[in-house]
Amino acid sequence: MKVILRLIAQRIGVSLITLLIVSAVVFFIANLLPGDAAQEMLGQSATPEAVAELREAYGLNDPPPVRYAKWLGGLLTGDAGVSLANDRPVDALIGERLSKSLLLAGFTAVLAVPFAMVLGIVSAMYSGSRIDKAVNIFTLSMVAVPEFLLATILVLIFAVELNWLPSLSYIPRDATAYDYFRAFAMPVVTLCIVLSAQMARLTRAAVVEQLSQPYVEMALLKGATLSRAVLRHALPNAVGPIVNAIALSLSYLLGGVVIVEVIFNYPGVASLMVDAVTNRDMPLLQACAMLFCVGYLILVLIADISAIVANPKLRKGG
Amino acid sequence: MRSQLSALPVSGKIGLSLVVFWVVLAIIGPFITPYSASELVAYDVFESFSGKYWLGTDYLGRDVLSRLLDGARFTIFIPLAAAGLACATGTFIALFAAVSHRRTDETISRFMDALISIPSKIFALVMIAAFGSSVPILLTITAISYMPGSFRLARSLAVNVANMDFVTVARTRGESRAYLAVKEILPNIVHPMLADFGLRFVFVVLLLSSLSFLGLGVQPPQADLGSLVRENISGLAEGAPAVIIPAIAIATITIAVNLLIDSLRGGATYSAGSK
Amino acid sequence: MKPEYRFSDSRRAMLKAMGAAGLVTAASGLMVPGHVLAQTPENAQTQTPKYGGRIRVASTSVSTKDTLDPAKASLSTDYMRIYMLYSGLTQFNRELGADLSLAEVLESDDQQTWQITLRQGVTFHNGKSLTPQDVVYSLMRHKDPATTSRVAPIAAQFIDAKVTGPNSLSLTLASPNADLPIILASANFCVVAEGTTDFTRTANGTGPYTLAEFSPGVRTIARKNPDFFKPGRPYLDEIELVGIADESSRVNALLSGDIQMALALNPRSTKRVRRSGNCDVMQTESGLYTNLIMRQDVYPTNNPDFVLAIKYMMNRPLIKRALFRGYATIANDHPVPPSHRYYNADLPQRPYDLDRARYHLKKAGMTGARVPVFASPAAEGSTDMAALLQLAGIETDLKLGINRVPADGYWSNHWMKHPLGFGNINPRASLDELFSLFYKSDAPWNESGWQNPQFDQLLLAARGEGNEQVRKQMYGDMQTLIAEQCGVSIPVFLNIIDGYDKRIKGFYPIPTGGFMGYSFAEHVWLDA
Amino acid sequence: MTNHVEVNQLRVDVGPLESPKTIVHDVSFTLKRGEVLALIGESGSGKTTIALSLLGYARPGCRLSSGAVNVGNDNMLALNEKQLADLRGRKVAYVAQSAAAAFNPSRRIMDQVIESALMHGVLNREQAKVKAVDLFKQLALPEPDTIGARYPHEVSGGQLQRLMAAMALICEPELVIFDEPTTALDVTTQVEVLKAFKAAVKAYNTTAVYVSHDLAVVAQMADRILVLQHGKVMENNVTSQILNHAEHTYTRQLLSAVQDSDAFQDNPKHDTVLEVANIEAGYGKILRDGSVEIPVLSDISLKVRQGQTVGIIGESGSGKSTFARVIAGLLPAAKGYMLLNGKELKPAIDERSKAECQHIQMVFQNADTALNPAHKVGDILGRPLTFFHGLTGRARAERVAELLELVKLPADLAHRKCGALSGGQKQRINLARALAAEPTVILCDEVTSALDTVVAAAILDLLEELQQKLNIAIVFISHDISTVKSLCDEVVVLYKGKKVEHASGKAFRAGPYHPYTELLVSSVPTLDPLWLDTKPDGHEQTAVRIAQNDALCRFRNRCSVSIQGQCDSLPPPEHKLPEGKRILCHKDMAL
Repeated sequence: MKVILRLIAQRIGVSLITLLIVSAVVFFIANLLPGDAAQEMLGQSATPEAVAELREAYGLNDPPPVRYAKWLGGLLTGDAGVSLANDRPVDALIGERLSKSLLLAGFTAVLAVPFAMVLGIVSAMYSGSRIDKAVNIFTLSMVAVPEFLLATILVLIFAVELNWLPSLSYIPRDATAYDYFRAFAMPVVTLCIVLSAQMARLTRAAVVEQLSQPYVEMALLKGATLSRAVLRHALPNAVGPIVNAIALSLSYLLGGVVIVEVIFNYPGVASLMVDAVTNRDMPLLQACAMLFCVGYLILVLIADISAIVANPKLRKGG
Repeated sequence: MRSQLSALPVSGKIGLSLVVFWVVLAIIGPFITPYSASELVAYDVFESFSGKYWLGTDYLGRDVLSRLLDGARFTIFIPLAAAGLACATGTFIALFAAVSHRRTDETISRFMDALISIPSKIFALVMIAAFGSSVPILLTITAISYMPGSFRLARSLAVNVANMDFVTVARTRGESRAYLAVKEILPNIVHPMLADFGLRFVFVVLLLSSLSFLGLGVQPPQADLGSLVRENISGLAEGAPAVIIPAIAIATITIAVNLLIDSLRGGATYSAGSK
Repeated sequence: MKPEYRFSDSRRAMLKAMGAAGLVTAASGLMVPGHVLAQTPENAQTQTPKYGGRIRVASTSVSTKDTLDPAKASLSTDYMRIYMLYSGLTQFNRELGADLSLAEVLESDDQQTWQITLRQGVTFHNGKSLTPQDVVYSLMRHKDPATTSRVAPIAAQFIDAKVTGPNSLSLTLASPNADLPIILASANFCVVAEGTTDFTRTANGTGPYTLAEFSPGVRTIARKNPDFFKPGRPYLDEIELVGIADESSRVNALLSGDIQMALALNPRSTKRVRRSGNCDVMQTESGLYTNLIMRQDVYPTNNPDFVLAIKYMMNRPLIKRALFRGYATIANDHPVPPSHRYYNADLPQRPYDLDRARYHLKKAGMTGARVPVFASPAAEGSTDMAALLQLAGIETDLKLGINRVPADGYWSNHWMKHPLGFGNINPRASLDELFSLFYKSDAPWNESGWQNPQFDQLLLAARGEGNEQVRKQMYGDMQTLIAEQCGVSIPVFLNIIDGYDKRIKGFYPIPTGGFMGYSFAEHVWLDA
Repeated sequence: MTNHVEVNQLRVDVGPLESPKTIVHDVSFTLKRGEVLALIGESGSGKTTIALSLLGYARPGCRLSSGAVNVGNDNMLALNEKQLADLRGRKVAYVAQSAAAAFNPSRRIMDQVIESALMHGVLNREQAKVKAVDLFKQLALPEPDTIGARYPHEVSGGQLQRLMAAMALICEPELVIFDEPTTALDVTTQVEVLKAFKAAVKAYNTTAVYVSHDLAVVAQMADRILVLQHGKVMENNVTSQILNHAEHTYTRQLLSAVQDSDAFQDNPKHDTVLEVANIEAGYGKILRDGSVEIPVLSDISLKVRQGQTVGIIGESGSGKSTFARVIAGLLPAAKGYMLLNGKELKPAIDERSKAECQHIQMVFQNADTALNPAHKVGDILGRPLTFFHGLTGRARAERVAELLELVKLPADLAHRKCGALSGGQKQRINLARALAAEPTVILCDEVTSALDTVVAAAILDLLEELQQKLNIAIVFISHDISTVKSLCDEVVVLYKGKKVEHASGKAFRAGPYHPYTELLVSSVPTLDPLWLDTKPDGHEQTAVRIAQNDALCRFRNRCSVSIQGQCDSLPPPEHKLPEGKRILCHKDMAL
């Protein structure tokens, strides 16, 4: 326990540095973008004067470093700023979307992780066998299909032809569990297919590596069945790398799901960030970047913690 | 070489032959197109297979086969180059980190974390909006977005190897850091990095097709296979070959590369990762 | 992001002598209280409208830029939203004319000072009743930079507006403009309550629907406004307005019944929609066009022969057929669609003629030259047009290199900034507005930087000209000038294709945009 | 009485079915109930493979192709996986070579010990735990009631090995297989473990198969010995016969390798090449007084003379390997100084000149990890040549050939990668690489401990020969006292980082000894089968954290002769004995 607390403590410190880097990087590349919020706002009705006025209003006339400093200062005082595109506070804007994104991510994770692990473990247990090869081909073909194609096919089949599921993921107010199921079925399946393959393959690798360890042979020689040797002996020691792989894959679920959000018209944070880019809405863009980074760091942290919990040596802080 | 070939398992041989097939096609493709890839040859769009247009026609009535032959090279060579670049840079930075002092190592790792956490699609969106979409830019973007991943792997491997006696021996000899990294460590992490390269390749292929979905792909009238799928997606309902064939092409390429890499990895007797 | 949504959407309406609505000519300037049209839309011949029901409507744009402020409205979704929640002094009709809406009388003797009398007993959603002050405020706020109005350039001609009575006001223009009624019909000029400055969450209009929910970039839900000033309107209980950027998703949503109306479909999708049985498409022939811009202030595009060559290299039939599957109207390198009553029919159609193209290229000394052309998804069909032009170039030995740049930032960073590039211009109801915005020498968006004094004189003259025949003649000549000399090539006009569930009744095309120029809300009803 | 175990014409193959390579050739032997059979042979002789076949188990890639393996009335080769699983652990149990690796690091010891009992439903959890604790007691494990609650990494190697035995015995199997169970242990620990095993086997009248390469150990355990080479049976006979009337040449080699060759000739004295004075080194941060947080070595001094061998001896944890690292500069000393050829030698490698690096070369214990598997032998040997002497091309190739010849390896090895080589060959290359630098001092860290007896003996001979030829100084670090005895001109005995004894080779061979040295010497098994039974009990090393600069004798709580009120209160005095022998102890050394 002590170890974990210490880890968390030092991680938070490190994470702050990472976040700083991210914000700087994002701010830098976003400044490469042609045009600015003022122009985007006024579009073609942008007379030079009008643009100038708006720039002043947005404080876009300050040199970039100053703007960055201001933004950072604001953030430190807990103020993420106001969206330039629509004068709402950024945190409110993100808040609405984040809950939705987390919901989608959550459902996907719940489905994808066990699925992937089962695939990985099974193919590890029978590594080299037909099953293994079959799973291998299966997982490969799963990654090999562009997700937008996958999603469209699903829509065509289940929404357009069979009319079982809605083609858009809207959650009606006062939605029942069934509504949720209908709304999420297709996006979740799409994402699962995209993610599972990677996790399954890494799970397999991790377990196979453990299977070559003497203690697994020992378990077999104690009369343990193969499945017992794998599940009770090998798996606990493979947890480290597995959770790491899972963490990396899941980090995709926040920022990576633009396409799914577009196709199913699901209002998540990814498309919000795209919006922020097109509107040159720096405060929003920055906030999103921060968000994704935090999400990533948290996932990695969780991974490391569970690795520690799984490994008594690390647990004791040895 | 020959012996290595025969040593490959069946899956490996299949993979190899497919890879070779595609690479060859990518090279000679543009020269053997039955029609000009950008010419509107047919009035009917989304035609199915026919003697005239073997793979049918696309949404503008262009010959799909010609488009395919012409587009393959983008889906082969950009990812090859990008994945190669990503793995190479990732590996070398990782080696550098592994043999440097803890502080340097830390800083690099933090920076990489930062890079990883920026969604690649959005990164691409920004970069292309800023610099326009050209093959070099696409290459750079994809390479940058997948480099940190390779770095993570390479570093963990390198750190393992760095603690092994033969590296210590070299250190007691007073060898330079560069020598330790390149001559002693690198050869022992090459195999797992190769496997990694295969995965990166797939990722880049898919990222490219995702980009084409967002309208950020290669410049028309050229189109990588992903763009072909995307621009003909409306033909999916009537099951037009224009959308199905490129999709299958992408699938075979990615699967082939991985089958090959997997079988190579299987052949690799020594992996520092497992020590 | 398509300019079709970015441009001020004020439309030109023909002030027809004895127009279908029996209006008095604009010369006499008097308009009788406009009675509402669309009693008999073609897709609902004899049926009497039913009440109730809720529908979901999908537009093409979804962005955090969504706004409730008429002045800021810039995307199709915005226009629909605004027309749901607000109403203007006038509104468009199917003949591209303007009927009166909030205004009861809108008259002028000199087309410069207009007298406006408001309809009685109109109330805002919050119960406040409509006053001239509200209108004055709504008109003049566009001139305030803080409003960041999309129609500021147009509003610039409002010199002064003052209240002249309990429910009347007068509006003075900088110069005569017979098209004011049409200009006022645009969404941006809808009337808001006096003093309203915060539009982030609430919309207090006089429109047929009241705001129930608004989340930018997600959706807008509007409920029936029981106190709507038009008797018996509206019909639906609730409209949910969403944006679906991806066309194929939009079609799929329509076909799977998740939405009942889908704006702006791809011509390639019409077959599927029709085949489905329960859905259909409506075509709106409009003045919307995607054009090739040849800057007149830089080499080589400033060479008139080069310009002509390019115009001859435009394979219009092929573009109409292949790119738009026939859902387009062949254009003649000027922005006036054949359907327009000022259309110059005597002007011979420019053919696809590579020999003449070669001749002019040779004359321009451009044979074998290499020129980059900028296209973008932002300008509908431009990339494919460029591809076709490139092919023609191969024939005529002109090497055109296509630069496809992302839609993002196209309008601020590429449009009009390259010697050879594409633009995409929305239907303008008023030829005067269209010409003054895009072709006058000092036009704010003189795409090709075309300087032609003769054209400018004609334009000014036409503005004050009362006589229809003379006016038509003048506009005819202007079209000729553009077609012959201007540095833009306009191959075709794009038809707007909307998909809808067959149970949706009561609407008809208005050439200014999809779904009745986005103003469907108060007209449609659900036959279920 | 019928045979309990019968192995008949057993053949084991590896590789593809079509072109198999046979690693065990038609081996047959029998065992009566309660007998202990030893399988002895060098690695690759197939002894482990045969042992595993008694569980009907073949390592991945291997196949039990033909023959019969009967345990009781089951033919292990005829049973299917399920039936085998039922027998394994219950009827036939296995004790693996490295307990550290064979215990699952992430599960508590008790769970693993009783697992087979539960799996086979022999006992319920409660009974099993009670039984386990009994076994712990029998096997003389400390804190038998609580040790089960620990994790494998929390107990010492010797204890793990015995816990492994408990794990094997929990179901009271008819047959137990010990696979080199003590190879990884210190001599002093080995004694204890062997005792425990012997007692346990007797107690349960278990039939046992004991796999080892160490004849002396086997002599203590086995009733019969079966000598293997290249998968063939060389000799199979009762222990006494093998020890006294060995017929087969290979058996004789084994025997001769054990008897320590006292044929030692003093090297002529030379001038000092390396001097180490009052070294203190360790880990953690440096404290104000210059000492380190966790000291490993304190106040070590010695001189290394040209052409001579200095032996450093001690158990694991004595800090002997650390000492090598200090000299090599890998772990900079915190205190003290070093002189190389009279000139000061900087503590840290980074501060040392190329020449200084060249003069001190290190030979690592484990050649498998010390040679880069990705490099060709030629490159491994060539690099120092290029690095130190700028040799390239032909010159370099020729020198490499010379070096290979020097270590008695065929020249064509230069083009092979070292992965395929045998342990002995690797160790020779490992040595040759050090020589390539033409150093003045070689640090040999446990160079033989990973090798089979015979091979090890050969390496040692080579080492001596080379020293004669090249006249280099060797620091020979080892836990094997007999080797040190036979090899070294000077011996330093370390205990927990402190020097307890320092003597010339001659004086060392003569004794008397420090009690600790005494213990080490007496712990080395001899070929006398009765040796083990006559050993007094319990001086196994217990992990005691060294208190800061504690000057008292660190061996006192293990010492059989420690004197109350002296050893635990005063620092041990230094006895100077004839021939410059020095011992730090309170015991009166005069007698």
